[in-house]
Amino acid sequence: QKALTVGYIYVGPKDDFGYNQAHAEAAAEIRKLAGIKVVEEENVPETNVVQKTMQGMISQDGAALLFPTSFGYFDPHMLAMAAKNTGVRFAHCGGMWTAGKHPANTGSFFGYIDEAQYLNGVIAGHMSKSKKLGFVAAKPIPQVLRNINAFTMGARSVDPKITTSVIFTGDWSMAVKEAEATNSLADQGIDVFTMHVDGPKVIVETAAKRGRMVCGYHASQAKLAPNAYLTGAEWNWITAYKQIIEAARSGAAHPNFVRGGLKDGFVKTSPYGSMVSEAARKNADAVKAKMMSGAFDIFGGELKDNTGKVVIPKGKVYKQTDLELEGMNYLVEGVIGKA
Amino acid sequence: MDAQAWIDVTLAVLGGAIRVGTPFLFVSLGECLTEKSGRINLGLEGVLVLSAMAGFGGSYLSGSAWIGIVLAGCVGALLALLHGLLCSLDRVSDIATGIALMLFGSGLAFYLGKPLIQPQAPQIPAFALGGWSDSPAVQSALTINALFPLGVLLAVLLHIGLARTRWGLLVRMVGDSSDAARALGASVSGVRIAATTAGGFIAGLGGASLSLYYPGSWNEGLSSGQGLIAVALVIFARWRPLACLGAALLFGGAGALGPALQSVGVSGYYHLFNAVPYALTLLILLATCSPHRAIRGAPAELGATR
Amino acid sequence: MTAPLDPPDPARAPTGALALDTYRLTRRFGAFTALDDVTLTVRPGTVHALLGENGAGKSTLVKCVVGYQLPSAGSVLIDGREQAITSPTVARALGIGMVYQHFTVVPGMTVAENLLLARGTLPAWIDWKAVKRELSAFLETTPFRLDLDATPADLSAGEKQKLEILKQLYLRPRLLILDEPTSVLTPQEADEVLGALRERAHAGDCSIVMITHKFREVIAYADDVSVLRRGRLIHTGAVADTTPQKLAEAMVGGGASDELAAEVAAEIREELAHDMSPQTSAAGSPVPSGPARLQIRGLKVMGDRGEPSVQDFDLEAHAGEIVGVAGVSGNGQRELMEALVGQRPRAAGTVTVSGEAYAARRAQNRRLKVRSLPEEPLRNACVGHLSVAQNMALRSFDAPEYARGGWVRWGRLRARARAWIAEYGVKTRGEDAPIRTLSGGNVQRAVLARELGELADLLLVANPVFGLDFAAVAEIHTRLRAARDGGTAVLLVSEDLDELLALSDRIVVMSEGRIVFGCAAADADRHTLGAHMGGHAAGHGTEHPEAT
Amino acid sequence: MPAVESSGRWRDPAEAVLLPVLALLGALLAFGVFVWLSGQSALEAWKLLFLGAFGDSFSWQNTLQRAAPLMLTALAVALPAQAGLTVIGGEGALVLGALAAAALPYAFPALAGTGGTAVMLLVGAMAGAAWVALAGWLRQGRGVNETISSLLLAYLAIAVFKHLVEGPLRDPASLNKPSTRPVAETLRIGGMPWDGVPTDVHWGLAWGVGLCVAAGIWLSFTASGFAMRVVGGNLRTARGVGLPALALILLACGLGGAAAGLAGAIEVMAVHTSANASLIAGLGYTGILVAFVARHNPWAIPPVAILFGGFGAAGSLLQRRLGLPDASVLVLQGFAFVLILAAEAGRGRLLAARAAKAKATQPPATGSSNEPVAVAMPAIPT
Ligand SMILES: Nc1ncnc2c1ncn2[C@@H]1O[C@H](COP(=O)(O)OP(=O)(O)OP(=O)(O)O)[C@@H](O)[C@H]1O
Ligand SMILES: Nc1ncnc2c1ncn2[C@@H]1O[C@H](COP(=O)(O)OP(=O)(O)OP(=O)(O)O)[C@@H](O)[C@H]1O
Ligand SMILES: [Mg+2]
Ligand SMILES: [Mg+2]
Repeated sequence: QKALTVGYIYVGPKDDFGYNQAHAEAAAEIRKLAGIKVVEEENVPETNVVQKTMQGMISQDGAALLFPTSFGYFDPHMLAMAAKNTGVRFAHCGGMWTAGKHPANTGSFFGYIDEAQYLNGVIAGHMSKSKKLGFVAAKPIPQVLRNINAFTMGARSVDPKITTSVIFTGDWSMAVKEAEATNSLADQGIDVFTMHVDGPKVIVETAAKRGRMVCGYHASQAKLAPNAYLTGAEWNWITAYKQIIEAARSGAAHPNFVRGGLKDGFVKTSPYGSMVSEAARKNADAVKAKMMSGAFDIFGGELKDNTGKVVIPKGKVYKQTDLELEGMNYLVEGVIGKA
Repeated sequence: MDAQAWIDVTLAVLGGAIRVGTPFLFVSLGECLTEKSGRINLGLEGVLVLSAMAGFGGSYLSGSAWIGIVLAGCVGALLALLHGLLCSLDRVSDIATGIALMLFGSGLAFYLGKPLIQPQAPQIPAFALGGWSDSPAVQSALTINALFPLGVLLAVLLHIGLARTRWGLLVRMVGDSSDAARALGASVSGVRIAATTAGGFIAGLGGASLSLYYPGSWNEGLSSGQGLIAVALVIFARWRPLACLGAALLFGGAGALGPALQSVGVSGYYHLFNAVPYALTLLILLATCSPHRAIRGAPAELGATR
Repeated sequence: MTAPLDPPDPARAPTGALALDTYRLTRRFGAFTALDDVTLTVRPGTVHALLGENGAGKSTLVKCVVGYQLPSAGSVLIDGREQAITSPTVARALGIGMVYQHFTVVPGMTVAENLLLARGTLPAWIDWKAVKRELSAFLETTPFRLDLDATPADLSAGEKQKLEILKQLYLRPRLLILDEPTSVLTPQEADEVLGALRERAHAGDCSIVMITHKFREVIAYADDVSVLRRGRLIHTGAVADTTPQKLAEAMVGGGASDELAAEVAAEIREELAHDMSPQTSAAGSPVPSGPARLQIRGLKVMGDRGEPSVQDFDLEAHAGEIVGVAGVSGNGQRELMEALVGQRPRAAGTVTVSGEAYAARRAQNRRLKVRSLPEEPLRNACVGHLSVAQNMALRSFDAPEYARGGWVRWGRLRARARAWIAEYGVKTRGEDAPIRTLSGGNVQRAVLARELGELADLLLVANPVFGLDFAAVAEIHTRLRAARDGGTAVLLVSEDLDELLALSDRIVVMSEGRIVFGCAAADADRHTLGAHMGGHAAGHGTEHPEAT
Repeated sequence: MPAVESSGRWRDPAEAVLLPVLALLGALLAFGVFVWLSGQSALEAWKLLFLGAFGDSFSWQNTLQRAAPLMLTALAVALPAQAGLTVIGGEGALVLGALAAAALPYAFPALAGTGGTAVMLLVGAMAGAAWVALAGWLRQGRGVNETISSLLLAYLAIAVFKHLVEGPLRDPASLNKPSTRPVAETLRIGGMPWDGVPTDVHWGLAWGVGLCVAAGIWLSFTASGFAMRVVGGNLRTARGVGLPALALILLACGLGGAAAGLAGAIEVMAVHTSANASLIAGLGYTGILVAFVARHNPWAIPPVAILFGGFGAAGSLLQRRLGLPDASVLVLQGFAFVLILAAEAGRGRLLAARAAKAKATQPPATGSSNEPVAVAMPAIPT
């Protein structure tokens, strides 16, 4: 059997302790599989350069399946390449593949990491003394807002007085701004941090330096701050990769819309840090068990946003798979900041 | 915004002035020394990045942040030496060389720094001078990294050194009139190369402050143009080392404004708030410059800057 | 390198005038020999004048002596002993000081710093209090007064020159070389400086070598004189044994054409005549009264540091006259010229050309036929890296006959450039050579061709012969006179009083940005003009020239 | 020391080509050593460099596509440089050009067809022109160093761009990649055909090459272009001969900015289909490198841009085949740039042997009669 060549494209460095690393680690696992050849390219900008990278992987390396992993690759770059290379499969991370609108040889996969962020929130809610949490985020886009909301709701399930202050840095990777955001929040008495930027390393280290606690994101940053790291929301991309690669190998239809949460093994949580209290662990484990059984929904009515407007009416409950959630454009009650 | 929020923002800006301003301080002092000798070094951006990488690597491999700092300085000096040597060739423009070195320095740093993105390195210690207060904002504003006092000392030393040491007078003479320097038997390119190299060493310390204190790790987005902005800071400091200190603090403080405002709940417009330092710099330059005369204090040999 | 070097200790250092000998000194620049086998003796305790045309090699000779340039062959003997003077530092250690032809003060440093730097051997740490005390004490011993805390930017050209000399005197040199030290001084200042220096020499403190173009100074102050021509030593001997005419002939040489020799002799006679017997000779033709071509009213211009450098300036120039503007360099002449030709904004006042408000715009220049010959043409009237042809085209590349529909007809322009190169005798490798590869005189000729190639109504000229040799000077002067005779109004700004006296119909004196004196050239007298140039005469504006 | 005078007319252009080529070879050599030191085969790296950049039609398309915007952003540096200004803020003009083009349909929803495309390109160009001209005006009118101000203005432009694109102008449908509303299909710019088949290389390349050639012709053969070079060569002279210096400088800056603004508009209309932060990919900054290596000569910009495009294309292959980090291209570019600059010092020496001979046969500058002249009076021995 001819080896299947799979191409991975990253928007930043492969070892950023964050988004790209989470993908690259899983890609390294894939590389070990028999019959699979992996080609990779990092720091590929979201311009027509990525189109050339995709085409190069196809024409020069013979790739039959591509994983463009950055949001910005989807439209128009991946779609353009998919139209030109109908025999090649494209699996995009994070995009919104829509049947009828997008070609069949393309698809998107993503994980419901807000579940893990909710659990981060539960732990944070227990551990915070000041009842003020901090969230350093890149941009107010639905995936980020969903994480901020889930984190806040997890914390407020422990104590409704808790607030989360958000700072948007405006860039996916900007070390000095991330550090400055962390410090500003720490100055406000915030004592537990989490984040949604490409490389959380700087935020974790800065928070730890300030003597604050932190919940990780993307990958485990536990070893960066063993005494401050409570837990973390991690990707487990290998699950999605394997599904998509298996289909390609067996010639089955390209899985166009792949999603999954904790129970599907798409995301996972970092092991609890030693300082996490017994009560916190118990509470979080209980919620996690419900999530694993499919009996827990994060977003249900009545839910108000932080301007007091009802965003989910009473009685309405959204399943994780509901597409409305992928277009979230509000911050829930308890979040200080503007979407 | 209530009164408390104003106080918080002010404190954050003051604290940020030192935190964010430290690399600017070193780079602008390095640039100031270089320009005093009549040469401009846009390559300090490359110096900053390369020395941040080297400092981090040095600290990581040796286990001592101080060794990292020294290494950062030396690597900065080496790259600046290359600038000095290239510029003393005939027909080689210092602006073009600076841009080339920006590229070369970052390229080398990114390439050699790949294995350093992951590890953690021993950090530069900080002095907590805010123990008397129980406000975290005051405490953090008064947590001063060990490099900052060194930078202040350097500014003072440069100030004194330029005014009352043999080397200082020599550097200023070469920067003001190469003819005069030649007539007195001084080696113009020798002095310039030395000043450029020393400037690179100082800027290298700024690199160390980035990777070994704030934000305190090595990655490819670590410097976002600090080395280039330093050139602007030197102009509005009018080539005075002590004013460079002020300029760096001002710029650092302005950089802390955006996040500080968001942390007290002033959201929105963050892209614009983040650009305040640049707007401020431009405004100050506008106020400093005049179309009809050279800026007082500008080294006369510095054709490129007015 | 790091050991603190002590300042020269007057008590211990050997003192007394040095003897200087050069032995077969030669210096080549590429294939060109600037200094050819020169063997010269300077007796200790004397003032030795060095004469020669521009480019004769005078500066090269003394630069070789102080180690600023290294000789290609030959040697330098100090007090009879051969010395390898490889850099100005070595020369300084031997007690040799030099005032260069061009200013070498550092503009951004104070007078005190400049003086200290000149000492060469600075202590690693400078105790300014002690240094200033020492400097003040030193100033007491000299005839000059300067503010130690002033920067050269605040000094006039004359004061800068004094600073240059002070820098050297501070070292207590035993041999002092001065390269054209009086070119920016008024005659009175020159007398003061040279008198003081001669006194030192005759007291046995030092020997003095002085390069000058002024016979008057040679006759009045030098003991010995040497003449260089094309790098060779043509004459050397006591001043008492020679005459200015003989010196001039030595400078120009018997090989020169008769016409040129006559021209030169006339120039020298004129200079000496003005010196020796005031108010005897008149220059130029009687003042004509053609239509006013240039009218300047209440002009005010700001200098580089934002200070007014020209103010309340009124002047008129009529068709067919040359109006000379005299003044010590640095009194606003440069700013005046720049403001007139459009290189500097005017702060107030009006400038009218042939009755039309003049803004120095291109179309206006062409219509009103205004042309200019600025000083330092390579810096002010050329683009160095462009070719001779392109530079010659600067006035007309967009004129109808040379540009069609916005396209430049380079063929025509090059043909005209070739013609001009031949007519004006520009020495160049071709019309395509970058103009900066030409010698200074040839750059001047190229610009002259461009500006005088078509007859002008108004010609603005500044220091047109600065740094040129006799032949070039004579030629340019002839062309200026011809233009005047053809009806052109010429405004001639010059620091060279002799040139003004020789060319102008009317002379005004500029001091501190104003006109302080004016008279017909026929009535001009060197000493009166000099007094006004130095600002020593009666109050500003009392003898205003516009009475004519 | 005296500069060596050139004699043959062929020498200058020959040297101008030969020196950078030698420098480039030196850079490749240095890069080979660098690769070899990090444990890879230098031969393999060289081979891949060539293959990736110019190996086949795909590589050529890759290279040309990358080169296209660089030609325009390089003009944004080169044109002001011809007028004597060192402007490094092309990135700002580019993002504003993109913003203006993408925002235009908000104001005029009826835009369509070729006419609409032309209007959008024009508006993009004008936005870029205004921004760089502002830097030029700050220099001439206010005395602010244009290198610094253009850099600061670029940061400000980027901030405004992000603010508008991710705020007021954001298309609510652009969920996780905040963007403006997509440009209508009829307004977009497509690929250029080759042998009747459309390629990946969009019409931006034609714009790039076309404008570089136009700029070259303008500077060399027209009165206004020549006037601008005079202004850039010597401002004092230009003023002295009555040229409208301020207007010409603003024109040069405006045209340069227009090129970068056009690049931004083309990026929106040919590549991104809307304006968003992905546009800010450093094209303006790479344009600076291209312009400096081309020594601000518009004729030299296309080949240099293609070279830089080739570096990028090859870097992609180096990563995939040899596993070299992406930064290896930066290192190679760094070597190339530094050596090309250093080679400039060799100008006039490379072919010096001939020059020396030529010079020796030239008459001395000071005159032709060099025979000894009679001494006019007896020299007095001392
Ligand atoms: N660095 C140099 N390179 C080439 N030629 C030079 C250089 N310096 C001087 N020359 C040439 O050597 C000759 C002698 O120059 P020098 O400066 O000694 O003349 P000078 O007698 O001092 O003239 P002036 O009266 O103008 O000062 C001139 O032809 C000059 O052009
Ligand atoms: N930048 C340059 N490049 C090449 N050659 C040059 C350059 N500058 C000067 N030269 C050459 O050096 C020689 C000396 O030039 P310089 O201007 O000193 O001449 P000069 O003797 O003073 O002549 P003139 O009396 O005409 O001013 C000339 O032959 C000139 O062509
Ligand atoms: Mg001389
Ligand atoms: Mg000359």
